[in-house]
This record gives sequence, structure tokens and C-alpha cells, in this order.
Amino acid sequence: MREITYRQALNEALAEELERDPNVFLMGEEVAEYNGAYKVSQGLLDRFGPRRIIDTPISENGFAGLGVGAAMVGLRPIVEFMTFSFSLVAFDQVVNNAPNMLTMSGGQFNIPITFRGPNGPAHQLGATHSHATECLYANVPGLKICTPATPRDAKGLLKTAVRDNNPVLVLEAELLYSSKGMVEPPDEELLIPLGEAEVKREGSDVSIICYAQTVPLALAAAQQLEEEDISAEIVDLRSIKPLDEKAIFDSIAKTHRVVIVEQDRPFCGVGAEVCYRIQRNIFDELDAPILRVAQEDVPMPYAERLEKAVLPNIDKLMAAVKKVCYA
Amino acid sequence: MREITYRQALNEALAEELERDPNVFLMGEEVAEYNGAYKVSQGLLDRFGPRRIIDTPISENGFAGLGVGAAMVGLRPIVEFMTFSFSLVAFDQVVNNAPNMLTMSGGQFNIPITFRGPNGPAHQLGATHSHATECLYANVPGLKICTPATPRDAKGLLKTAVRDNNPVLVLEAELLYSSKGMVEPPDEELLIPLGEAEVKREGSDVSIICYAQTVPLALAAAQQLEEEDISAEIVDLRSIKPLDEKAIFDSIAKTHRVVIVEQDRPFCGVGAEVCYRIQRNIFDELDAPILRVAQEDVPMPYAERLEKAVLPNIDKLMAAVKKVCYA
Amino acid sequence: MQPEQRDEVEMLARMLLIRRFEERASQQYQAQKIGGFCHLYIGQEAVVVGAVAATRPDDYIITAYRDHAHALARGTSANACMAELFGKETGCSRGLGGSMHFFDRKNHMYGGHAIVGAHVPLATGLAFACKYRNEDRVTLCFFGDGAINQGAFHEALNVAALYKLPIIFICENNLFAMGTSVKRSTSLKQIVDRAEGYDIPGEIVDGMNFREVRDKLAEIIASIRKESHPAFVEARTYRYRGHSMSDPASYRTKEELEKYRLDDPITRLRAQLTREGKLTNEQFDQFDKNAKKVAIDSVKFAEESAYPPLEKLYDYTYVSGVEAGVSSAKNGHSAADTAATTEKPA
Amino acid sequence: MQPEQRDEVEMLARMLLIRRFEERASQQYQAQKIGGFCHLYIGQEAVVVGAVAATRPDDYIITAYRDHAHALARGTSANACMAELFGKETGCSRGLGGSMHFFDRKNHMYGGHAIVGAHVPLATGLAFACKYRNEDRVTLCFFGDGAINQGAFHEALNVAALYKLPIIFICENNLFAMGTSVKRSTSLKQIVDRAEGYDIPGEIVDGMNFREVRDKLAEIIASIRKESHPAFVEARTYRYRGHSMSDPASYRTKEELEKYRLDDPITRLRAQLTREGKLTNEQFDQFDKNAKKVAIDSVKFAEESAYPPLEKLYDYTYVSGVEAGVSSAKNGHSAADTAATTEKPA
Ligand SMILES: Cc1ncc(C[n+]2csc(CCOP(=O)(O)OP(=O)(O)O)c2C)c(N)n1
Ligand SMILES: Cc1ncc(C[n+]2csc(CCOP(=O)(O)OP(=O)(O)O)c2C)c(N)n1
Ligand SMILES: [Mg+2]
Ligand SMILES: [Mg+2]
Repeated sequence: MREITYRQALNEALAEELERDPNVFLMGEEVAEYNGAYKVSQGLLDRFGPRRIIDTPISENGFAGLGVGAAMVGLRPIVEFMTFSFSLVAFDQVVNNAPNMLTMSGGQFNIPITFRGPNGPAHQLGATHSHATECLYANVPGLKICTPATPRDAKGLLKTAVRDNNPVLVLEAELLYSSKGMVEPPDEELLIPLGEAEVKREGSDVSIICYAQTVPLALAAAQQLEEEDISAEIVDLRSIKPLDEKAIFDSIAKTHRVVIVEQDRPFCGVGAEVCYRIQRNIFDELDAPILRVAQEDVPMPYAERLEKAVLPNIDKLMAAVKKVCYA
Repeated sequence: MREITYRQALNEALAEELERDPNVFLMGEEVAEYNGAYKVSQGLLDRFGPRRIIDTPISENGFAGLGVGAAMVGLRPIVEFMTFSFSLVAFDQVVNNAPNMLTMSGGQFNIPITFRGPNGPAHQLGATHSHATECLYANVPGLKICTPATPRDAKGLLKTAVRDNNPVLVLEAELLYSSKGMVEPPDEELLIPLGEAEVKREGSDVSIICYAQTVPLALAAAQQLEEEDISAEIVDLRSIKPLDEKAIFDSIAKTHRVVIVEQDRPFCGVGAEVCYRIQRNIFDELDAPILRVAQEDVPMPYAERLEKAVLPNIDKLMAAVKKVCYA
Repeated sequence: MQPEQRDEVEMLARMLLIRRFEERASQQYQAQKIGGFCHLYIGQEAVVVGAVAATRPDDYIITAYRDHAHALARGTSANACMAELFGKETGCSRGLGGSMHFFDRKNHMYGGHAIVGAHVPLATGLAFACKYRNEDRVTLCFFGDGAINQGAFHEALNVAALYKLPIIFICENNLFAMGTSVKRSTSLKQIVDRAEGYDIPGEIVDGMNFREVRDKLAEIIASIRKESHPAFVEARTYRYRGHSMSDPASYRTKEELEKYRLDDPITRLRAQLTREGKLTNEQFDQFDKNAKKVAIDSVKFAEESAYPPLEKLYDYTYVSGVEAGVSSAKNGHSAADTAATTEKPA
Repeated sequence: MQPEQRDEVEMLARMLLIRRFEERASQQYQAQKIGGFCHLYIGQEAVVVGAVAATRPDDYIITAYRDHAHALARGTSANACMAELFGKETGCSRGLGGSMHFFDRKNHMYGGHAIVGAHVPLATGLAFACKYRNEDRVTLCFFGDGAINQGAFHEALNVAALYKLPIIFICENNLFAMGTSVKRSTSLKQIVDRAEGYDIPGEIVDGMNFREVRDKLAEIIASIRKESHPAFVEARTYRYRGHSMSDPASYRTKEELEKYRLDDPITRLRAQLTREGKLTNEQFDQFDKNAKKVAIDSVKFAEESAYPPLEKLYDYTYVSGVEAGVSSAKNGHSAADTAATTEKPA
């Protein structure tokens, strides 16, 4: 194991999959000559050449669709959205063509495509540039969605996504691109299955369900809660779809109290679905109502302190945990 | 009161609002010379002329954006999507430009626009043409969403939507266009506020929360349940956003048992949000887990019996009700 | 490379088959054996058959929802097509796609796509794959006159031009998009002019004339096989029926329709072949009889076929199995996952 | 109607103000007083100022995210612009929009839009409203060379042509979209050719030349006011800085940059006016000093302004109140509604 950044982990995943399979190619705005708007594809053009690392015009709907078409005949495209906020102009291709093709063709065409890029609010980018799209895409049957929070998960999930024979969205966390973590060395194949959550910290009093940018937030809260004698278990979903119900239920069977902290907007957010699954399946395990911490339900303002007030933060999370613990 | 169809109710609402306010215009594919793909705009071109009833090319993103721009300078556009499945190619305009403008401009530009058209599965239209979009749009702050189930609600909600100073989506139910119901006469102004649910049938044993195409389904189930001595209260949400929590909570305070029957897909669907609100706020009122009946989480198949198996139906609803009633 | 020359008489027979198939489909729709939307191709037969006559069987084709003819022209059996309309498991999309979503992988027919314009980017992906793999296949992308106003169309044409993809964009200009005439959907004097905005060479062909379509396409295809590039073809044609089965088409005059009927593509090719002594009346009648029989038989086949089994409901949402190395009990299928979400009858 | 002629010296002063404002913005961004993305307009000043010089104050203008200059050119105060960058309540969008979302209703500046291409349909809506109301206003819609490959752009141009809307599409072709040169984003020899695909008249102007921009725009505007129609202008220009503050712009050579700097729009107009005896060196220096002072003062103003109060967080999601007749305690605001959804600190 060695310590690398989340960005580097993604870069390694891309390089390894490009190396392994000549059908894999990377396409998107500024991915080649510019080495990626966020430098995730650094060096790949040099290494793999312009046939496989392809710059596109600003035509998200067009190149997302191109990717789906190429996948129909067996290529394995990795399509980068500069951010998932821009995937909204390609929404139709992502929710109609990619996931429906298998059904509509009676099983003739599966679509082995990976859509990836940063997702969710970054820092002061305003209402149009701060979309957390996970719940929008999770609603769509036929898509798989993962949301890595650590360099190791980023590498392992992205590699798995590329190999999956279905359309997979890898929703990265821009604010974590420079964060560091321990990852297996390059000569050890690292594949993390989709649909498996991970307990990032064990605890006994309350389960905090989190993913992506809310994982470090939850871990920080757990530390603070420790000082107040509340032992929090941190369950990182890692994949939103398929959802690892068992990991969630197992944790709650231990703690009987849950807070879900999510980076998306509240109305029909990921936490709502998780909450439904919990109360439906293990209602009697619950000693308190399930609480959620999400964004406030307003368009993202630019001003820094307003943005902070909109986002989930440690104060809100601590308050929610204490509430479910009646502490 | 007189009996008219849901389609006619919408047509009256459009005509009355066009008559009342010269800033109101109707725009969309085939709305004028063809009198509407589903004949909702029948006769409006003859009555109001081509300046105000406007046919468009097949450019949903373009004309949705045109509507938003026109609304910035005080017009009150009614934009028809032939169906909301086609709104997915206009997703960016509907979720970015319409609802964010007020925030982004610091309150300078509100967008008094109405997007309307049929939403949700109709009959054997397949995966691309059967989208129930309510949960996708409900996630977006700045939008309001209503889902009328009866001719009276259709007329009253659409008229209110046109007068609202915010972007409102009126998600109509194609399968109900020809259904009939009692509506106030044309000389009585009918305005139904957004954000107010309606108890469509009183009951004491279980609350069934429903909207749009699931309202007649719930009413049919209630009748059948009656025979089995289960008294179901039918709460028609009418608006998804704002959501009438009070009406929901009041009903559950009486019945202590809930089934939510929704026409959208399950993952992060409307029912998930409703469920979260209930368990969070009136956890102790619940005598059983909340159950939901939604679509199966698969792309809509064409074959009739498979489509039926995917949709919520009376058998699934009855089963869920009996389960929460431990009957 | 020489443009492929398919036997003209065989191609005429295929046009007849399309015509007779569509007539049966219409009848069966009215008898409520077919659900959903149903868009017939009658009148436009020379476009797709002319185009197919100029292609190799391994070239790619893709189209919109008015797609029965594209499958039939490519060799999908009438049985599989009719069974699809009936929603039967023997259908070309196993009854899951329906009229608007015909697919036939074996015959390189990549759909059948029902969101206007949305398949045009897919087509660039097919063409991209050919170029990526250094194959000399050409992709034929069909769409209507209404589709040229969609953003997806625009983005795809620009990318095709930029990457010099081996693709032909074929606009089947039948003068109407539902009830909207071309004049009311774009300000262009002729649709082909749109290609100029991308520096893509454009051509107009008489879409009622099989030979003209075939020869022009053959020429373009030969050029593309020599050196990859995109091309645009406006095929001027006409649909005799309404937009879909539910459209009375009252937006046009009887006279207009009659004018086009006089130009019928089947009659025209028949006359040419007869004049040239390549076809007798008896032969034509035999072809027609045969086409009718195949169409009728397809109804019988469809009727007798089984419905897709309910147990398979969850089988087409995800393919299970991943490429290499990934293993997990939970990976690759969602039935268990989703089953928990909504309620089933006890 | 005569094209408006604004005083050229005043317009030069406005270009200077833009230049000095952007320099301050750059400095303040580096000092981390400004957050998010920040795109500077330095080098392109003649485009928007030339265009504004040809318009009436009640004409509509709308642009993308490189928008500081468009507000300043239209008369938004430097104070309000800088305060917006600082996220302060005195900003032109009350600190809620930021660099990419400048709005000024009073000065008919309709944003400041950050999704590439997405404001082009909005522009057609502004123009539509003018035509609907029988006003003779013209809408100026600015966008970059990268935006012409978005579907939204395409749909908007077609609709504008079809409805004959009073709108000028102004492509500020600064040769790059982030790091992608125009040559790599479209196959066109010149961008203006794209307008042909819609039958919209197109013109190229030297975007480094104030007078050329103004005169060409004045001519087009006069034509539109006489009879409503769309027009397309490709303004050839150059941005001296990187795409945004975080872009080192290593995709272009120093020589290329220097070549354009020699053509500087401010230097050029200054030289013209000086040659013609309309401007002395002293006057110019005074303008420049003044511009610098206004920019510096705007920083002070921004610094001293208050942040938007937290209590107002929910005030800009919905306007309360509806038009007529609708009444309900619950209608029109969602604070209570949403407050219940997520947890607040105790
Ligand atoms: C994005 C989208 N908008 C609207 C529709 C509804 N619709 C289906 S076909 C059609 C007309 C298309 O006309 P054209 O492209 O000329 O093809 P044709 O039907 O003439 O073959 C419309 C509006 C759709 N399927 N997709
Ligand atoms: C739909 C969308 N895709 C991508 C982006 C990211 N992005 C912002 S600006 C830009 C380049 C635009 O270039 P151009 O249109 O030439 O304008 P310029 O920056 O040169 O003024 C890109 C790719 C975006 N904002 N929106
Ligand atoms: Mg047509
Ligand atoms: Mg540019």
C-alpha cells in the first residue's frame, strides 16, 4: 500500500483499463490535450494517443450518445462529463438510450459504458454548477451508480465500472480530488464490486449512512461525538445503485438509530429511499425516527456563507445525531 | 356543476386564462393547427389566433428556453410538452433556467411559466415514452408541481399554475383525459391552490396516499376493501411540491397505517419522500411500517402483460394495505 | 471498391413485402391486436430499399420509430416483425420494444428509436466504432424532416464532420412532422442546405425513385469507403397514411396525396423493369401474391406465438456478469435489490 | 430610424473601465476575495462596447458567464459588479449569482448564464416578447465560439429564423473554448457559415475594432427595427488571459498572444481618436486614471458591503404571491415546507 491522491487513483484506474482492453477509450471535453479540466486524465494522451483519448466539442448530448452507440457494437467508452452539472444537457442520452437499450432490444444490446466526472456542489459555483445528480439518475432503472469517497474506492470502483457490462455512472467528488489515502500498489489488481457498502468506522450507538463528500464529514462528526460519549458507526454506501441494504440493516441492528447524511437536495433524495428501505424492512429495530441531513431545498447561492448554510455540515449532523440519540 | 371530461376541463382552463390575461400564450408541438396531439388545445387557435397559440418545431429545449426568456420580461407562457417523456431533452432548461433564475439574479427575475402535458406511463408506449417525471422535477428547488386526478382539479390547478409567479409543472394524466367529473360552471371562477391535498374518500383503518393516475386506482381499492371490512381513507396529494404534509399527517393520526401508491419508479420516488416526512414527524403514530406501491424498477416493456406487471395495480395495492393492516 | 448491386427484381419484391406488411399491420392495429403507437411507411419504400440496395449486409443501419420497413429491408423476417407488434416473445425485440423499437443485431439493424433526433448521436457512435477499428463499413442513419430541429441532430452532425466519420445522414423528407409541414418547422428553402452549416456534402434525391436513391447512395458509399467522411442526403418522399394510426391527416389535401400516389415507388420500379423486359406481369403478380401471403402468415405466426413470460420481467434491466476479475455475490443483478422496494401481491 | 451614435470618447472610457475592472478582479481573485470561477474579458472589450454603442438602452442584452464587461458596458456600476464577485448583498445579483451570473434588470442586462449555449434559447424568448408586444427593441445575444456546438444554440437559431425574431446572435470568436481551438471544435472554415444552415444572414467583423463592430451592428439593428428578422455576427477577437483564473493557457504560444496585443482594441480606438483630434494624451490619461480609481473604489465598496443575511436563505426560491384570485395560507412559499425535510442544528 502507498499513499496517493483521489485524482491519481482515478488516473491509475483509467490508465490500467486502457492498457488492459483496446476497446476502452476516453472521451470528453479537454480530456486529451488539456489533460482534463481537473487533471484526472493527466498524461493519458501522451501514453495512449489521440485515437483513444479524445477531445470533444462542447456537445454533451452528442458525445454521450456517441458513446452509447459505440457501446452497442462492443466498444467500452469512458465518457467524462467535465462536471455532472453539464450532464443535464445530455440527460436524455443518459436516462433513455443508455439504460433502456437492453430492454427495448429484447436483450440484444447491452451498453458497457462508463459516465464519469465530478458531481455535487464544489465551492461557490452557484446554482447552475452545483448539481448533485445522484438521486436523479438513481431513479432510472438500468443505470448503476457509485460514489467513491476515498482514493482506494475511487480506483477500485472506477475499474469495476469500466468492466461492467451495463451503463455505470461514477460520480466523483471534486472537493476530494486532492485528498490522500492508502491504495494497493499498481501491480495488485484492485477491483471493488458495485453494490457493496463499507463500514468506514465501527460504532455502537448510532449509524451514520453517508457517501462521497459526506464521508469525511461523517468521520469528523464521529470523532467529535466520541468526545461526547456517543459511538457512531460510519457506513459508506459507495454505490447508490445497487444499494447495499444488508450492510445498512446490519449496522442498524446493532445501533437502532440512524442518521443519513447526503450531499444532494432533500426532496426525493437518496436519503429518502434509504429511509424507506429501512423502516419497511426493519421497522422494529428502530428506537427513533430516521433523520436526514441534506442540502437545504433552495437553488445554490454563490455567497460563501449562504452556500455553507445550504450544505450539510458538521453542526447539522451533530444535531441530528443527538436528536436520534435523545442526547 | 356539470359533468365534463378532464380534457375539456384543461381546455376551459387554458381558454379562460388566455381570455383573462393578454400576456398568456400557449406554445408547443401541434398545439395550434392540429388542435393538440391529445386535443387539449382544441379550438384555441380559432379563438385566439396564431399570435397566442403557437406551433413549434420539434425543439423542446429550444422552446422551453424561449418560454423562460419570455417570462423574464413579463409574459406568462404556457409551454406544452407533447408528453413529459419529451421534456427530458429539455431537462436543462426546466431544471436550470426556470427555477434558478430568481436566486441567481438576486430576486430580480421571477419566472411565471407553466409547463404542462401528459406525464407517466400511458398504454404500451415502451421504455422511452413512459416516463413518470414527478420525482425528477420534485427534487429541483424553485419548481412547483401538481398532478391533477379529476376534471375539477385539472381545471382549478391549471388555472392557478398559470397565475402563479413561479415556474409550475402541471403533470397531466393521459389515461384520464377522457374521464368525466363534476366541475363548477364556466361563470364560476375555479382556482385550486397549489400545495393542498384533498381527502377523496374518508376512512378510518388505513390511509392510502395517491395522486394522478393512482387516485382512481386507490378509490377502486377502497371499494373492494370496504367489502373486506377495511375502511380506507384516500388522500389525493394533488400537488407534489409544495407537499401538503398536514393533510397527510392528519389522516394518519386517524388511521395509524399508510400505503403510498405512486405512478413513478420506486428508487427515490415521490413515495420515498412522503414516507420520510411521515416517519420523521409522526413516528409514534405509526402502527406498522409504511408501504409503497410504485412501478417495478425496470425499463417499461412494450408487451401488455409485462407492462401491467410493472405498473402499480389493484392487486399490489390490496396486498400492501392488508399487510399494513395485518389482515 | 465497386458499389454493391443487388438484384432489382428482388428489391422490388422487398418493397412489395413492406407495403403488404404495413397494410396488415394497419388492419391488425385496428383490430386492437397491436398496442401503443404505430407509424406506417407506406409510400416511402424506395428510400430504405434503395439505400439497402447500395449497402453491404454488414454496413450499419439505424432509424427512428417509423422502422418496420428498415428491419424488413435489411432481412428481418416478417414473422419477427409482426410478432414484435403483437408483443410476442418471437418478436425481433422479444416483444419488449414494440413498433417503435425494432432491433436486429444479426442484420446490423440498430433500432428503432422513438425520441426524435436522439438516435442520430447513436449513429455517430456506430460510425466512430468502425473508424476506431479501421473497418470500411458505412453507417446509414435515417431520420425525418422534423428531426433536423433537435439539438441532438446538430451536435451529431458537427461531431461527424469534425471526426470525419463514415456515416450518411439520410433525411426522409416526407413533408410533414405529424401535422407540421416542413415550411412551418424550418425557414430553409431546402433541407439539404442545413448540411452546409457543418461543411458536410449534401445531395437531394427523389425518394420515390428506387434507382435514383440506390445509385446516389452507391456513389457516396464508394467515396466513403475510399476515405472516411460524412455525407447528407435529403430523400424527398411522401407518406400515404397519417403520421400514426391515430392521425386522420386532415392537414393535407386529397389532391396532394393523389399527386404522390401517381408517383408510387413500386409502380415506378415495376414499370421500369417491365419496360426493360426484366419483369413480366405474371412475375409481378406472383411477387405480390407472395408478399401478401408472407404478411398474412406473419399475423398467424404472431398470433400463435407466446407472450414474454412474466418471470423474465427483471431479466432485461441489467446483464449479469462483468468482464473480467470482478466478483461479488451482489454484483450484476438487481432483482433482489429492487424487489424490496415496492410491494407485491401476497 | 437612425442607428444610435454614442459618443466615442465615452465608449473608449467604458472600454478602459472594463479593462481596469478586470485587472482588479484578477488581483482580488488571487487574494481569494472572490470565489468560484472567474472569467476575464480583457482583450475583447471592443466587441461588447461596440455593440452597446449601436443599441438603445432599452434593447435587451444577454450573454454567457464571461459577463462582467456586458454589465459594465450596459451601465451597471463597477461597485455593484465587484460586490457581486465578493458575494455581497450590494452586488448586481445580491451576491447570490457570482461572477458567472450577473443580472441587471434596470439596464436590461438579462444575465450572465453559465451553462454553455443554454442562454441562447432564453434570448429568443426575450426577442419573442418584443415581437409579441410589437416593440421595436432588438435583442443582442452574445456567446463564445465553443457554444455553437450545443444543441440549445441550434434549436434557438432555427426558431429565431422561423419566427423572424428581432435578435442578433453575436459569436465572440476568441479562437478558444477553454483549451480547445476553434479548429478542433468544428470543421467549418469560418464560424459565420453556420448561420447559412438556418438561412440567417451572417457577417464577420473585426472584434478588435470598436468602430467596425459598432457600424456593422448599427446597420443590422436599423434593418431589424425596420422589419423584424434575426442576424448572425461573428466577431473575431482574442482573450489575453486564460479561460478562467485557474487556466495557465499553455495551449497557445506567447507569439500568438503578442500578435493580438499589438492589435489592442483600446490602443486602436485611442489612436484613431487622437489622430482625428478628438482626444488628447492628457484626456486619455485622465480617463485611465479615473477607470483605475473606479475599479479600486469598487474593491473598497465591495469589502465594506454586508454579506447577504442568512435569514434570507429561503427568500429567493419562490416569489410569494400569485397573480389574481388564488388564496391559500399554504400557497406561494416553501420555507415551512422544506424546513421539515432536513435537520437543523438545535
Ligand atoms: C423529442 C421528441 N419530441 C416529440 C416527439 C413526438 N413525435 C413523434 S414523431 C414526431 C414527428 C416527427 O416527424 P419527422 O421527423 O418528420 O418523421 P416522420 O414521422 O415524418 O417519419 C413527433 C413530434 C418525440 N417522439 N420525441
Ligand atoms: C454545457 C456545458 N458544458 C461545459 C461547460 C464548461 N465550460 C465552461 S466555459 C467552456 C468553454 C466555452 O468556450 P467559448 O464558448 O468559446 O467561450 P469563451 O470562454 O471563449 O468566452 C466550457 C467547456 C459548461 N459551462 N456548460
Ligand atoms: Mg416527416
Ligand atoms: Mg471562445
